[in-house]
Amino acid sequence: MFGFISRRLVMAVVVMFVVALISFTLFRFVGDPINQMVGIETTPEQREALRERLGLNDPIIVQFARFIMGALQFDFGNSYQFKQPVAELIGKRLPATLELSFVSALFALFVGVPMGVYTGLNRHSAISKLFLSVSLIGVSLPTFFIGILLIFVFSVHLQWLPSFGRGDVVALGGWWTTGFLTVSGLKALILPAITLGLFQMTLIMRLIRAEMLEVMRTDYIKFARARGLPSRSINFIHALKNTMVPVITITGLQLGSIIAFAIITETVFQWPGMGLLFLQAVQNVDIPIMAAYLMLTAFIFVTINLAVDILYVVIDPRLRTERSGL
Amino acid sequence: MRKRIAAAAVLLAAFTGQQASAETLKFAFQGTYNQLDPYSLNETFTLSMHGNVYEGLTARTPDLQIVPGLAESWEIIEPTRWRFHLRKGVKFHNGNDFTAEDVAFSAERIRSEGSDLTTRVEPGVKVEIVDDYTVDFVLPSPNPILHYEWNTWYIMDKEWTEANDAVAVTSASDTSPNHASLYANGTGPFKITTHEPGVRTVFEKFDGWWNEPKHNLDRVEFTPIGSDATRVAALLSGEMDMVYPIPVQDIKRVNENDGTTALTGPELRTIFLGMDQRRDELLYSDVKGKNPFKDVRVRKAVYQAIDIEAIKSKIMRDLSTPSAIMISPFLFDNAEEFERYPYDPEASKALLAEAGYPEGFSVGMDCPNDRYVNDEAICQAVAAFLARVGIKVDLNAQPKAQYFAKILASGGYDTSFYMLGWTPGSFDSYNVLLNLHNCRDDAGNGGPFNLGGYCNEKVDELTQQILSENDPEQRNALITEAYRITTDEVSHIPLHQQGLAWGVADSVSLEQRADNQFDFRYVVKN
Amino acid sequence: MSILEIRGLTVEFPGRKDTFVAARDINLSIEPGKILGVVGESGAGKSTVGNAVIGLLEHPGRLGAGEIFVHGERIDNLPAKRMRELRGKRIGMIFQDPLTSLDPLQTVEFQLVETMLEHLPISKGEAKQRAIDLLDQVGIPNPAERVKQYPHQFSGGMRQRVVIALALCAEPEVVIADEPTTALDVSIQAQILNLMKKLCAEKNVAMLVITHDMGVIAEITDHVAVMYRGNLVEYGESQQILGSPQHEYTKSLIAAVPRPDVRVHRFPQVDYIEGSAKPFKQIDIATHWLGQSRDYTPVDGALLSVDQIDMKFMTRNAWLPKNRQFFQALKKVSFDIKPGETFGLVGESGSGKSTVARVITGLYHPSAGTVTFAGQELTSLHDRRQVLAMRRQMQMIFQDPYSSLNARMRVKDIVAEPIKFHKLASTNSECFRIVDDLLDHVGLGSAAGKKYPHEFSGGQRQRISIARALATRPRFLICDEPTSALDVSIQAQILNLLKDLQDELGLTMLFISHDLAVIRQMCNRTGVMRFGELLEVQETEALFESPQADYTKELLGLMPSMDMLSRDNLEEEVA
Amino acid sequence: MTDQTTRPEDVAEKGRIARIIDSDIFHSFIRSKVTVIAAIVTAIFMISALLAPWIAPHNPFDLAQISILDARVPPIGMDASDPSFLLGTDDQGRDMLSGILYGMRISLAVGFLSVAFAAVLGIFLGLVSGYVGGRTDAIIMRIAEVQLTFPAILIALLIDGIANGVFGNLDRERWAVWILTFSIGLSFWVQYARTVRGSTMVEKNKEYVQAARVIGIPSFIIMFRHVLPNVMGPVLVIATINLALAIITEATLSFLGVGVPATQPSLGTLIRIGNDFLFSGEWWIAIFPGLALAMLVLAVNLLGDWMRDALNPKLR
Repeated sequence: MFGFISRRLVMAVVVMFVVALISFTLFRFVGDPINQMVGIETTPEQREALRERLGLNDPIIVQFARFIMGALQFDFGNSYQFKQPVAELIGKRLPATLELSFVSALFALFVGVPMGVYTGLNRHSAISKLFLSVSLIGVSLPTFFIGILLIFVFSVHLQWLPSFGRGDVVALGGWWTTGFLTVSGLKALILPAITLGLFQMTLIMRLIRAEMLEVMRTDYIKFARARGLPSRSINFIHALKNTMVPVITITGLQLGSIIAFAIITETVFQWPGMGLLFLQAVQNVDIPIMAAYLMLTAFIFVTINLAVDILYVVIDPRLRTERSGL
Repeated sequence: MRKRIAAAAVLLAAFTGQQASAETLKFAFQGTYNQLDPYSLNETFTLSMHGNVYEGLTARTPDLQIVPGLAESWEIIEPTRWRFHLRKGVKFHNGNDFTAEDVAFSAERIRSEGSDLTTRVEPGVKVEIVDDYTVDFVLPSPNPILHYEWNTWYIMDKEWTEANDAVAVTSASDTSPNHASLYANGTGPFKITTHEPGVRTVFEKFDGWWNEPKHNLDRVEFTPIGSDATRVAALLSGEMDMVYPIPVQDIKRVNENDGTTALTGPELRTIFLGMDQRRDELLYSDVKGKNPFKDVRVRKAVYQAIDIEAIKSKIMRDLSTPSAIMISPFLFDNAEEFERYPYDPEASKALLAEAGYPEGFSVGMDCPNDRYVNDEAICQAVAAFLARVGIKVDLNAQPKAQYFAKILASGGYDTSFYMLGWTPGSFDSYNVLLNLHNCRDDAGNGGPFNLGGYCNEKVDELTQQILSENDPEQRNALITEAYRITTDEVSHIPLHQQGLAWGVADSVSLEQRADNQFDFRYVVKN
Repeated sequence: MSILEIRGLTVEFPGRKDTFVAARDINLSIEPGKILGVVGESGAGKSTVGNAVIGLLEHPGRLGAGEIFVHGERIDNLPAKRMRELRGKRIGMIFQDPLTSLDPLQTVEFQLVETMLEHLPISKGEAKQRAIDLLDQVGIPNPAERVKQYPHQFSGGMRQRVVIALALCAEPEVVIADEPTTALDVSIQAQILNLMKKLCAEKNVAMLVITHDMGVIAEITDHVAVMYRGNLVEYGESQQILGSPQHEYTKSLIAAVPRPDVRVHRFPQVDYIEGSAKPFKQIDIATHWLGQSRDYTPVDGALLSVDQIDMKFMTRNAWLPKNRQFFQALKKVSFDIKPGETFGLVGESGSGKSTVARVITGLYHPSAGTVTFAGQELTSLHDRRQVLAMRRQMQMIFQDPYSSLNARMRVKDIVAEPIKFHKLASTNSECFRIVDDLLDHVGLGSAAGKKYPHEFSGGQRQRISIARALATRPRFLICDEPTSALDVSIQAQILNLLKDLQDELGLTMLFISHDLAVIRQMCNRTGVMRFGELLEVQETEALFESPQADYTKELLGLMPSMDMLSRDNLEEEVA
Repeated sequence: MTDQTTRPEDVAEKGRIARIIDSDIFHSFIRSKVTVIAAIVTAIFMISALLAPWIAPHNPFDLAQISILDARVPPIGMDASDPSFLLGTDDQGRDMLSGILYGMRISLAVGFLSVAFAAVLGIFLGLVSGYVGGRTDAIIMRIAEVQLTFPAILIALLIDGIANGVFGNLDRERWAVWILTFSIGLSFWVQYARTVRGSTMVEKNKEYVQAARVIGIPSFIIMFRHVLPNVMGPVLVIATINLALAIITEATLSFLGVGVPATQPSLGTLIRIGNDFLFSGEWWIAIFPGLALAMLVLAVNLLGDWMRDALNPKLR
């Protein structure tokens, strides 16, 4: 187990290094940061001087080496726009994104899994077909449009829920802020979380359904029936648990993409998270933020992958012994 | 556990409730308020926010008249020596007194490396402290508009800046954050208590302000909301007291909504089209070997093909002022003397035929899509109008980051036909003529924002005369002469001054400034 | 009195166009402590009967008519809930594949206790104790420890014991075993059959064993029912039916079973069997392409010799060579095959016999040792043209007729591929003429060429495989379990075909099988393999008469006795 | 157990079409009403998109035909509507109906092209990875893993930026579709590669592949002639679902400002433009393209759903 985790960790580092390298090579082409850092009246000489001071004229390899050296010490430089250390900026935005992602993942799981189980078990029922078709609406419209429509209905018309932001947040410790502890914070979570989770919910539901359909045809389910076990036990103890391995893989990947999709949702709802920060960074060619964000995304992804692998082992006893045995 | 959370929520509600009972203004803008160093970025919104915290020697009233600010009065002792008498009894937010030392210090700092506002105080200007409340500025040559932009030259506290090791202007190349970019210490009516860049900024009333407040606010909360729809929704749903800008199409909706009104008015920025007249062959065109825009007839044909009134009514929903010259009529007294060339597609076609392009030609057009009001829609409309006279426009609309990177000097003026907006920072035509009309070389020396490379030496000459002419009448005549030449030669195609549209809750009254700056000093909330 | 009684059972599967009757008017009964065998080939409807009894017919199957009684109580019309309570409690079921019958994510104890608690009025503690007792009864050593383990930690045979324990844990009166030993090796099969027989007597349950294997019937059943295409064709005491079958189908079925004790020249042509080879255009081998231009160099001595072959598979990769783990599939295997002979390799699963075939054909590269074919050492051959020339001379027929043909290609393209690839025909039309002839010759008819493999049955597909193998005009043919996936009657035809081809074309063959009876029918000499080692090589007859290795003796001893089977219709070969 | 194979000689030669109509798949298709409706909707949309230049009342891409004076005409049935603009016009005076028809063309083009690109790339890499195995497999799968760290939106944002940077003199009208195709395709290939790799690893151990190897056929040919056709089933399903996803992704990207240019709008661009007019009462500018997009994507997804079940041999 130790060897397994350490192997994954080494790979994680390699993946992150590659991500850093690729993203860094790409940044060269996304635009000139200088234009966003100075007013329009700044003369070309002044711009050139600033470029020189920022080291933007150095060979790309030198810039990359500088970046890696910094990154190793968790120093991603200063944001061009905000004149603040990037690590600090992202640190402040992280809780917002993680809370939003967490809630929308919960939404996706707690709605998606039961619906998936139901439609998998009752393949031909009318309700299943209804679930399947209705859930598709979530993937049939672009996220931003769904968000705007929700705002239009629930904020502007009904005035039930806020249209933007996190509401009141409470600081926990020195570095975390949470919207879970206030009424306005919880209300503010609802629309963005639904917008963000809708897509994943549909995916998870369909995945569970497909896996359930397959598992229900396996010999061990037939054998469980032949032993006269009640359907509750067959469906949930035997079938659902066996669908979990593929479901965890995809859900893991989806969690990663929730964080990426948060870019859109955060923009629509002005959610003060990393995605919003990143999009602003792209618009303003704020290279340090972009680099740090991509590294963080890669890190989160790699961590999720690792967690998924460990979860496999927890769920599937076959993986536990194959390592020690044989 | 549950009980405890409930208790916390009640406590919190009580806490926020208490705050709400004081007059709090919540407002949103489309962009972010990034950092607090008053000399780091020369950009309207940033300066506007700084202006509620810091003050300059001069100030501008809501109708943009120059009035005394931290200087009670000033006089031109000799053509090259200006004397400023400073206001007494002014205190910074940290309690320090405002003195001539601070002015001299600020003058040095704003000219230092890393400042984006170095033009506020030219390098040749000497600052002489006469006494604690008198400062002399000695100029290398006469300059009648020396103080025009000094309302945004914010005076900083020397002692505070030095104590916090923030003498150097905040620059992106710094490895550690500059104190002045995270905290503010001005003399203005508000102090910043919380600043989370990109998330929110909280301003609180400064009780020690030297002036009698006209506002009744205790607290101002600013949130950036980038998405137009969300911003409007936040106003309509009552979550915001004021948001700006409002997309022109939503003005009606904001007015129809109970409890909100759209405040509209003309803005100072002039939107115009420019054409590359410098290269011998256009970068993006099917015309090879020559540059059609070098021919004034072609430029005029483009001008007359555009129906500015249609753009005004259909795209701008009447919230624009078609302009015949490159500056707002508010900033130039003789503006009425100029008239636009009439919209006349037939004349346009005739001009093109005369110039040797009876079948028209194709040209690539660069356009921002997130910079000006309806910028992309205007460009599309222009493309459609030009299509009817035979000029095929390949439109390349991009976000401002890529757009400016391409068309400005740093991008090698990589454009053939572009849209740009210009507000002269000094509110004066000299700025317009110098930046947009003076000849330039390939590196941008001369008129740095004369992207098309229009060049007429007479205009350059007039520009220099305007700079040093102290007599207003004479000066206006010179400016008129310059504009007359550029208009005749169709150096640019001015389109309009775009309109301002702020959405305001009916419980709030405020003053809308034509330069789109939001001054908390005049906000009253009931 | 009988515990299980089936009267007039008819099972229907309504289809889109017509209703398929899987079982028609079946009448059976079993007494306690007795075993009833239901035997038949694929499609006979024997599993349908079992599923109908336990009430788990596959969608859209339904009972068309008939009644089922357990202990006199009618059960076929019970509501679903009552039926569920009955399953496991009164009727237990054992499935074919022990590897897939157990939930891989739950311990054996969990599955046993769960089932018992559902049906028996006992506490959890008692159930756990019973679980251990049960494992002990089905012959699992260390039951207290193993009960905590997961299914994957048991071997195939042990898992089938667990399945049996599960089927019996709630003390049912009737147990249905659907092909309980088909997926197991011979030695394990014998143990499981013995166990079933023993438990049946001890617990006094009535057992219904569904199988295609006459050996199993002969070994454990008291009564037997023979099914053919949904009909019960013969039913009575096993001794009686196997010894002197009355029905034509039963007769031909019994005649087609390969005997370990008798060597026949040809299997009797069986009526009643579909897809049998009808005479198509006969080819005169002497003048035909197949027999022509056999430009192979003649050899003296062995055509093929395998010398000291080792084969290792990496089971775990690692950066450091010392951390890598290997599985030794072959250990120093050596043998020779003489021109024209059929050499047999016999062994249980995992013995490495198929690996030998794959090493010879070059699919695997041996870790050590050499393979020499017609005087040419293959393992060191690198020139591509020479390799191809060798490949052309040896071909292989695979075990699984369903996966050995590319489902996306037409039959004629499948057979033509080797001809085209080796450029054995000068024109396209010649090539397809040859393909037509080949298909005729293996008994399919040239019309078959236009179809896709899924339109054929298993036996027919195996004929296509043979045609494809012949298409390179090989002199050496490897048959890797060519009939183990086929019904006995089809197996008999394919074995006949192989024998004919060998006679006509003078082929040399390597014949691999787990079935000693088949080996005895096909091979001149035979080697016995176990755990990657070749234990002994002998003339086949000698091997059966006087085995040398202990393992060979054990294998021979475990074979189900076929003594009681009728010997009518057999033309014994004079050795 | 119900092995009902007919004798080869008994099977009369049936026409291909007759066989398709007789097949189980076709039958399951006809039986599912939702699927039939989805197929009809998809077909109508695709055909009308294909025929847009002939059936659309106006050409929304020809700027000379657009008059801004026609801007924001409401759809038929509302006050101030104009019969020549059935579904009204947008802020530029473009006929919405024509805009939707032409926009659908672009959306479908981006969808199909990016799916094709992703499928070709993914299938090739998956095949090689699964068939060759070993180090090649490890490298390709690591690349796939890195690729997965960059979600579609990020990739597209970056690639669009790069395309602008590298080809500064980019004619967006001509290239936008290709850039989008490339960036969306690039983010989808992993799924194909993984699926194909999985199936290939199963297929390569099947005996028909070994038979081909025994004949002496080189790996490359085996991969493409034998293995490829046998792993295409799941690919088809993924491709259908991805077609829908690609169209949505394109729409999302246009929201972020990196979609196709507004002068040649796709459905997504139309929605993005219309988004600005939701509050101002000109709802038709967003709602009609939104409806068209939703119907198209829904129909394609439903088809994909059905295909997933119908092509899954385990579910029959």
